[in-house]
Amino acid sequence: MADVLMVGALLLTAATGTVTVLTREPRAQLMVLSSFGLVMSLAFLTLQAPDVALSQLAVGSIVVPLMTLLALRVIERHSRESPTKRGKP
Amino acid sequence: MTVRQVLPLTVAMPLGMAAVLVAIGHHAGRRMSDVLTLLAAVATTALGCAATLAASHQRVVSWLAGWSPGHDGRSVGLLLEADALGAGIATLAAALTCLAVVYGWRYFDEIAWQYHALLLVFLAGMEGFALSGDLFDMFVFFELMGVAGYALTALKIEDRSAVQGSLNFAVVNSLGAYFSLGGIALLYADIGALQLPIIGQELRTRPNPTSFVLAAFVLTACGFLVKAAIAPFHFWLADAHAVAPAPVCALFSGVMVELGLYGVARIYFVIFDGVLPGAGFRLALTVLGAVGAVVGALMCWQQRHLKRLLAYSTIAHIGIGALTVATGSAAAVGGAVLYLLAHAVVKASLFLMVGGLLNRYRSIDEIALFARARAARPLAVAYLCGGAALAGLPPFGLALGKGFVEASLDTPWVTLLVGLVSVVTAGAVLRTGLRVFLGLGAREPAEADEPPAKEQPDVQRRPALDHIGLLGPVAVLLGAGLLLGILPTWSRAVTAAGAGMVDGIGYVQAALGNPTPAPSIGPVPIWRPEDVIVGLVTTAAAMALALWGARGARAVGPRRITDAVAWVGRGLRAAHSGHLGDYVAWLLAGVGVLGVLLRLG
Amino acid sequence: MKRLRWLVCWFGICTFGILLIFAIPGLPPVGDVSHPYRDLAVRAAVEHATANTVASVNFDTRAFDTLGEEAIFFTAVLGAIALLRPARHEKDRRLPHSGRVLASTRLAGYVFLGITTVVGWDVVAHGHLTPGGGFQGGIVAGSGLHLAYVAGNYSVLQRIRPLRLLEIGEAAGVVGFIGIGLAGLVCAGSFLTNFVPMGILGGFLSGGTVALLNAVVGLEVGCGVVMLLSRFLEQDLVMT
Amino acid sequence: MRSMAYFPYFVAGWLMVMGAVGIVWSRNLVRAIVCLSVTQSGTYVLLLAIGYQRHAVAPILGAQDENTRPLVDPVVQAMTLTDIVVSAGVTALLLAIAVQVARRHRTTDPDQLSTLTG
Repeated sequence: MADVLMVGALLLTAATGTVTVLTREPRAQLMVLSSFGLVMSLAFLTLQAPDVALSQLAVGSIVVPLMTLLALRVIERHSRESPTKRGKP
Repeated sequence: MTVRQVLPLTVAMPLGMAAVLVAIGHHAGRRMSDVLTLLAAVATTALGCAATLAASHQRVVSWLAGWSPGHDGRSVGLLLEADALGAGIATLAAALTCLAVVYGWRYFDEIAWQYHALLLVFLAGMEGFALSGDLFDMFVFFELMGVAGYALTALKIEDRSAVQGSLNFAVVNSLGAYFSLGGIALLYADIGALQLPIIGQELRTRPNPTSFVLAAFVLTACGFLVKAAIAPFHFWLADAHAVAPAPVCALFSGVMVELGLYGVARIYFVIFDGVLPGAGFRLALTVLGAVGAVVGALMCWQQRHLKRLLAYSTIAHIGIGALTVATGSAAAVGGAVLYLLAHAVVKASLFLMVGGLLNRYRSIDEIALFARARAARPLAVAYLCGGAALAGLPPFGLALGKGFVEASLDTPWVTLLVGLVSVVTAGAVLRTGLRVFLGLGAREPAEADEPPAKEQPDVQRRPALDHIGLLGPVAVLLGAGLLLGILPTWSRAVTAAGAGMVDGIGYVQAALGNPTPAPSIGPVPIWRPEDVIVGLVTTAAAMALALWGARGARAVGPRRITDAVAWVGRGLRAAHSGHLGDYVAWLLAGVGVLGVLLRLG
Repeated sequence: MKRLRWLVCWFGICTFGILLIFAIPGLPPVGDVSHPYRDLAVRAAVEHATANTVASVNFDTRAFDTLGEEAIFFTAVLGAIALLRPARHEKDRRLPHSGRVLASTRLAGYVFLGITTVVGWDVVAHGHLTPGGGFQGGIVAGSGLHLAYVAGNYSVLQRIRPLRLLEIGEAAGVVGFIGIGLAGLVCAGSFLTNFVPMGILGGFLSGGTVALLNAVVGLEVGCGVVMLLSRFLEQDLVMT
Repeated sequence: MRSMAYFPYFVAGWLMVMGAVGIVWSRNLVRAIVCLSVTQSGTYVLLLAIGYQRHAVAPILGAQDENTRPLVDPVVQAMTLTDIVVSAGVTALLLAIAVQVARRHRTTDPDQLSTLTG
């Protein structure tokens, strides 16, 4: 039973990880990344690693996506601001 | 307190000072942060010297937190182990940091304490990596060195190329580090230990499927090979070295790259020597090293961005180092260490000089700087000396190391390759020296398709070129390069330290409490007449090449050959595209090539 | 150039795959019973009365690793803050912020703020006993502080978040770690030795320096996360 | 379940390779950074899979009964924790650099960043 759970969680991890890589739209990718973090912390629970699961939950599905979101907003604003200036100093 | 006990302080001291700087930096002011940083770096150097002295008699083993191994040879703790080479590199890192602090006395005025704290953390990372006797610890300090390095590279945020170069550096290095961690995990799964000596001990006593050992080595070495800029893992290096502030470049080229090769050699000799098919290792590192040497030399010649030029020359020289380490012969490795150490100090001094030019004239472009530094006589002498030292001019240490390597390998093609790399890279350096300092050759109109190389200066002021903060460190570094060739005690000690690296079993035994005295010194480097002649010839050739280049490099020889050479040059430049995707693709391919070569051997 | 990139990449993928496929059967199967380092680590944890064996590895037997790890986090925060400074030619203009938030949202935000802070520090305090520790607790407490942004507005956040103090706190975390290590060197002859009386396994005051190191790491990480997030948040709010 | 004994390793390898390929693929630096963290996730899975033991419990000792059931390997868990901290730090720093790239270049598409050719 425990093994089935573990294999299932790992399959889900592999799947969400792949989707994370394949998603092209940055915002959408962010959502997938967050759920990837969540799925992974579940997988870590099935691997009997509550310590790691807790940090993965905190880092992988909250702090890193949040930072990425904030960075993305700044980056989008700068990229949008003057598209004509592209390639010039 | 014994040396064994204070060894961890080489890491803890700079780190602690970095934290103190962050805490008080806002209030302490510029001068205070300079002084505190220098103090920490000097203290670390002193500790490093003590450790090197102790380690040249017997390896210093420091099991941390009181968990030394039990009678079964297993331990739950981790260790720092200093052999002469490890401690020596740690000392070199600290000493170069001292010089970098002196040189950069007025750097980054507005964020001085942050710059200094990053510098100290970078030092702590290098110390930890050089002295660590634990694989996972090596990964941690590799990353620490990396994180500080990325931040230092991008610190000139106004510079467009700095941020891009730093990003390439960071992504490629981190990816390599994660692959290394994968390899470490494979070894852990097999052995159930992380300490280098214990893994080395266990792996030798049990049968292992070759494919497993091979994958473990390829993955573990991957990150270190990236750091060492061995082709095709080398692409990031020129980008990062070209854009980082000059004192940081001196540290990168002077120690960090060498540490990468040191890491590869360390894990090979302690863990994989005798486990991995030796012929495969030799083949792989020889081929990759030779390719790196040739690519680096060709790219070096084509540059007009002075720092990029120096960076490619570093790639070429480290390639030579790699193919020497590949032989696994104690004498050759000793010679390579002497060669790389002498190269490190000379290259660091060249970076400092180029940084001075950039700050003074606001340009890093060979052609834009044409004849502008004519008045800076002492710097001109130092620059040309540095170039000649790269070419192998006796009595600089580089020539001695080179000659010793050639003597102990005695393979004609290696001699030829080493000569070629020296001539081309030194020729390029000398060419820029002739143009910038002497105004020799034609004031070449910049080709239409190539804009001049641009870079933001490191400081806002325009410091003079005869400033003691510039000339002092340069003189110290060049002097060290000279003394390595002149003082037999120095060259002998360096070669012996390098030769001790090969003794993996001794490393293992010392950690497990059966110390053996340092291996007896085999052949020692001496100036043979043929070395002197070869050195003079390569220097003359480099000078001739430089003059030819300074006059506009008019094509000589049959049309077909010059066209082919030009085509190769263009192709190589196109491959070094600055594109992150390309670099990562090459990294993946490099892992594959390494695996294939190891298999073929 | 793009074609070459894909060619190189495919070559890399294929060879990497082959490498792994041949190497993985050489590993012990997942779920195997032989874990020599585990046996040593658990014995060491029992010896030093640390109920959470992961904390024992992190803060006792392999504490030096953790020093490096904290240094990495410290450096990353330091580097990110240095890099996200406004460039010389950029002006620091603040976007006007609409300060109107629904009262219920604000209440919920404050309640959660309180809860996450308490939970975070509780996780730190019991790191040597239960899952969690300085790092996890620090992250929770630190990122929880940013609920104030949801609850009130940016100025509220600025008031409860004295950045200068946080900077000192973060540095104090690192200095504290090294200080405890030095104390071990002085008292017991080796850097980072666990020299404090161990207590009884499972008791709150057990594990010796493990709990202390947990606390300093929690301080460092908590302060670091707040500074990091606030720097990113500032980028978003400040026009340049 | 015997045939599943190597499955987690393959998941780890898959994630590592996919992340790297994703970086090659990226037309946006933020995406490349996210892909890098996927590669790193592969190392977490690898480490934890190595330390796993069937029918063993999480490595927390009870007050008395520490020897009744085996524990899974705490060492790999400690390593993974370190790895996660590294990941948080490196990602933060990379994002900061990417923000500056966007500021200086007005784009984060690697195909359009062209200050470092040759």
